[in-house]
Amino acid sequence: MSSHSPNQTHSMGAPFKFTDANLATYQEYLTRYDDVESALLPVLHLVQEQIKWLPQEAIEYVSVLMNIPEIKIKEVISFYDMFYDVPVGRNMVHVCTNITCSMFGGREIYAGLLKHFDTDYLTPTRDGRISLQKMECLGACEMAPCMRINNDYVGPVDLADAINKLEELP
Amino acid sequence: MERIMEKDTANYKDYSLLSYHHIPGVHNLEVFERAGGYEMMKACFDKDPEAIKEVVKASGLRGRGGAGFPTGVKWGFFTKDRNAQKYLLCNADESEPGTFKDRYLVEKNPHILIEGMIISAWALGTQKGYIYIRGEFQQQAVILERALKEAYAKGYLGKNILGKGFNFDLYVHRGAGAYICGEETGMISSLEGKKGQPKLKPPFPAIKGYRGLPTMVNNVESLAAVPWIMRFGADEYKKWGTEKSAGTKLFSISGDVNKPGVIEVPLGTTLKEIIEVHCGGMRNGNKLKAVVPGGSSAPVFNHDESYSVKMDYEDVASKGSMLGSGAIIVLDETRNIGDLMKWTLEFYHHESCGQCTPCREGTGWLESIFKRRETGKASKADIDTLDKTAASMRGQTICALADAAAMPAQGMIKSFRSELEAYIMTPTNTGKK
Amino acid sequence: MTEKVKLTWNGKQIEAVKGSNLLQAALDNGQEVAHYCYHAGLSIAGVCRMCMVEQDGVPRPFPSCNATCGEGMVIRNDTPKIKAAVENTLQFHLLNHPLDCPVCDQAGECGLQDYYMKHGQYDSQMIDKKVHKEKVQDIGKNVMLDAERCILCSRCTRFTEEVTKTNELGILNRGDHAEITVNENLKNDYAQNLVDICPVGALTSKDFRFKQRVWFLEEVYTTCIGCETGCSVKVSQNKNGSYRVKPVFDETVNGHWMCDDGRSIYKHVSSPTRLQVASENMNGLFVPADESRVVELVTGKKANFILSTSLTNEEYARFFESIKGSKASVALYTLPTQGPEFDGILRRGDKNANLRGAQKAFEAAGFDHTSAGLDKVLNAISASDVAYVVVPEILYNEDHFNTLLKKIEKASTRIALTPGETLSSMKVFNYLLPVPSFLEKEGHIVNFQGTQRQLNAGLSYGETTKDISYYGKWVNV
Amino acid sequence: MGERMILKKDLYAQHGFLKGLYLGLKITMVNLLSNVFKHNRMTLNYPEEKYFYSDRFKGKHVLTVKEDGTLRCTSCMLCSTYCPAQCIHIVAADDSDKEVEKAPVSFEIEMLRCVFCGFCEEACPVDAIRLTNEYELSGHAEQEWVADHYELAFRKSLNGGRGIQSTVDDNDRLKLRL
Repeated sequence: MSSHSPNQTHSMGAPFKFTDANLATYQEYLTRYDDVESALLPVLHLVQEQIKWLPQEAIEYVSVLMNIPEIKIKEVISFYDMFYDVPVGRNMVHVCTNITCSMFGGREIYAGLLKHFDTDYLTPTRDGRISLQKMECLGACEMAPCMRINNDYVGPVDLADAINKLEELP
Repeated sequence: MERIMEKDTANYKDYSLLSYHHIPGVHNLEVFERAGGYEMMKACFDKDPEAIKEVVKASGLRGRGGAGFPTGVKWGFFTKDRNAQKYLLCNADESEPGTFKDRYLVEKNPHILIEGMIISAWALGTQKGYIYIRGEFQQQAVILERALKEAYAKGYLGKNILGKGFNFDLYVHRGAGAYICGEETGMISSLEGKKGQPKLKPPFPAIKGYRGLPTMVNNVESLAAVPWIMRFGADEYKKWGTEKSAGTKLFSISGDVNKPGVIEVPLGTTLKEIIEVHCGGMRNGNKLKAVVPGGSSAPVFNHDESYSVKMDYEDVASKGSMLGSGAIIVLDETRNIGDLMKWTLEFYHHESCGQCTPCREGTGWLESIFKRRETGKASKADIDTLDKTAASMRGQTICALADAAAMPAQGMIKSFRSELEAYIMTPTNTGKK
Repeated sequence: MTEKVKLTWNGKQIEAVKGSNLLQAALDNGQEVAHYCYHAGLSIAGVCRMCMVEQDGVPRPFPSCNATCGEGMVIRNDTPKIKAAVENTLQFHLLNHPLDCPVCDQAGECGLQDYYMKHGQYDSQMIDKKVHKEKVQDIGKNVMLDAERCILCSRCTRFTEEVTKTNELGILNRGDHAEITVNENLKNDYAQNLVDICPVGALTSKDFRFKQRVWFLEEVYTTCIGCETGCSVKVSQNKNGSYRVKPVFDETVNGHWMCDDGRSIYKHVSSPTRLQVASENMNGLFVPADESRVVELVTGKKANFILSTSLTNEEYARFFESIKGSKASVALYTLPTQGPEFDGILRRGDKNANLRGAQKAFEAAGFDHTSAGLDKVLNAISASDVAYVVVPEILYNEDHFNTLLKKIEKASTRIALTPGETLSSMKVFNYLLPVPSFLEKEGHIVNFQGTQRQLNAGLSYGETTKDISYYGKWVNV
Repeated sequence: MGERMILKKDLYAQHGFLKGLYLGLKITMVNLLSNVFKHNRMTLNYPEEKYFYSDRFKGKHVLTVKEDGTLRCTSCMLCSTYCPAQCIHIVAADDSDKEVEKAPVSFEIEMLRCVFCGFCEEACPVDAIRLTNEYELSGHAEQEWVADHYELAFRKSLNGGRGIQSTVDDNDRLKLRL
């Protein structure tokens, strides 16, 4: 869920199109479900795999591709935390701030990271490398405080660890 | 490796769900099968589906997702028309704060779930199934996809399974980060490619679910318990646990204990035993202050309650809380209940789907009331307002999220009122973020 | 066919169709049930949580909008439990409401105001910062959106999804940041219905915006004359003029809705350019004239009447009665078809409100109502004749009408009987005579289904309008 | 009809009409003499001398202004709704400022109809209309008795034409908007 005015749409300034491989994946997705709409979440994940976020162009593309009204896609994007309709960095970092992680300093780590990288919720760092997102429970409380760097869970971490790990990211 | 070749079944008797977990590489179908996996699936195809349902019903297995509704009874509501189009959904969207048992189960042994789902599908006569896994569990989804591929290659999934004329397709569906998708109708909405907003009940999913067709939604743990029950029978399963809470349960323990993690113990095990024996006691030898016994939506237990409670559905409920998903968060004396309250309320504010008014506005307001200290407007009466507001949210909404937000708030107020009063009267300088 | 069941509502016996909506059954039986999200013309959302009821034998209260009537149900919504629940839920509805009733057009007919008076908790505990959303958004098609006032009942999104199937509106974000959002702009032809179904002031009409407070208005229930559908409508008016048209539920014709075109049919009635008295053309300028001069002018001349299709059955009858025995010739001007024949919801391409009634009246009086008949009359007009044209009330295609006017130019005396405002093309006429508009007369019209539709008279804005038969009588003077 | 009516029958019976006349004249004479010889007279040399009524007096209306000098009135029409004399006529329109949203383009009070009851003041939710202690109302023609919003808000007597500023409730309302 991105925290901007819902009327703003973000453009990436170029038309969007699935790569051939992804188009094939899309066709494969369609075989899994009994209707096209059900494939929306996987398709949006696929778009994000390709270009990290969901610009207006991608929404229009998916809308035409799947014959789903644009507003329905926007509703879905705004509803889920892991769909981004704002530009994000190359690496997505989720910091858990739920109960157990907060007990062990998850919030301090998040605040510390924001300060260290001089950025804000979801805003990519100036080099476009990292976007930080504060998340509710990541489901890894045994490794509290934990983080999710791209698709990998790391934890327990402290701020210094976390900064080191993020600095290593491409 | 030797032991595995011998079909080491010793662990079956100690665990139902984690019985394969000591075997290295059990996430590979080959290893799993050598250890006795998929045997029950093959055996079940010769059984009458209704008989399977009966066994599950007799076992007293209760839904492990949180509500604890008997799985067998739920299956009984499902249409018996085997030709009708219907779905089996596995709820792997475990997003209740403190819970990570399903992740652990799926990560270590995806095949036990798949086997359980195939048996359940046979019993229920569903042709298609989806494992709805939360979006954050990308790696676990990959593990599942791989396991599914193996099962397809073996002919355990797909058309005409093992020549029995039974078709069952199983797919992984990734969520995208919304707590409410853990609610069964929310999950169905999400699977339909919509916002994951819960649907009005009635009609229940068993009658009208995914795409308006009968849909059975079960938790990972419930489905994964099915093969064991089929192997050893309902009576054997009932030997575990208490009369009304049969079997074993996975508990995810986190917080101030020495060994946080997932354990499988029979229901009815005391919380004291879980903490002291299975989790190696309190961290740094600190005194226990409070325990969240069933995920963040369960009211907290104070020190005394924690040491006297037995972890089964009835005993926890009789002490004013709920077993929920079995997520135990342990807090020691150094922790402030105010912080716990703040985090809990923030969580529910963030996760309310925004559909029903009491929940949409209420969750936000609970947080605002509790955070009045940040704007210097707090007063002791706020705790009463909070209590009253929380009470007025309960039972008013489509799903249980409003209750889930209100119950812990009320629970904490009941057990730790003076501490919360002190907390909200302490001004902070964190007014601006 | 429909099986009736008896159920008890707050101790009173009510009867309803088996399996019908419980909330609707209660409302139909005159029971009060607070509700926002339920609308009989839309699907059930069950999100406002206001219509909670208790049933004997059911442990938890449930929303009545999601229940169906069954035999012997014992329902209550006046128990302390339900009353408290409604009060609390209303409190949540109002929690982040901006309370800008002074500037809100909905004030006076607002669901929040109404229920606050009934179920309000009058001591506010809300001292926290409210959630703010975007105000004053023009979302097209004369609809204004104020997201802050919205209670997210989702009626509007369901309307665009289910009725118009255009999907312009959606609810973005979740929790208390959820907000009605328009994708681009509204593009359907039924957008103004959104204003009607919005139970609060979130969607208001740009046309009606700030014109009047609703409590200054009275409603006249009548029938739309915009096309042959003949939707049941009500027009809000006061002595200063008419202000808006809203649909009235009519199961047989329009259901709950009406089209946007019909929303502007009132405009000529109280327009400043409305013809008030008989007027004479003085070099292109119409100035009030003495009626007796007109009578003098037409006396003894052959009269040719060209009637419109927007008169009532009664007017046709009175008119033909008035010219009985004269040699006047009468023809019917039919409006051309506009747009598709039927747009699938309500609107029809045939814009003749009472074509069927006119045809019947013509046949009864022995006149030809076909276009051939019109041509015949037009061709027969000689320079010494008088040509009377009853100007159609709602004129979509002025060019088509102008071609008609071209043809009557050869008559020396050309008189328009007009209820509407004076069009630029009316310079053709020597005299304009005022007749009542559809809002100022009682009568019936026959719609496309052949059913009689009632027209009712509201306030009159024309000073000296006379029935068409009054002018018809002049032929026998 | 025409029946004789004697109020103080006993007085009349004892003294006849002269006693009453005397008592009446006594009051007149006392006042006359005290006005001639003392200086606490009730009458003023109007218009050279004027009364100053308290602020509670219900006299000519004023429309208050905001800090930026624009009218506070949001044209909610509550005053014109409650006005028993129906003498308030407001025409509203969109305001370019979205925070204001609605503002009057014309606000007129028919002074000849006004009964100075003060209901408008009480109905106003934003303290936009008040009754002042101005009581001098005069005019030559009917038009002069219709006060428009320039007259009501910016007449000379109100801070030299700058109007009366009101910030009542502003802080309370803005606090919630922070």
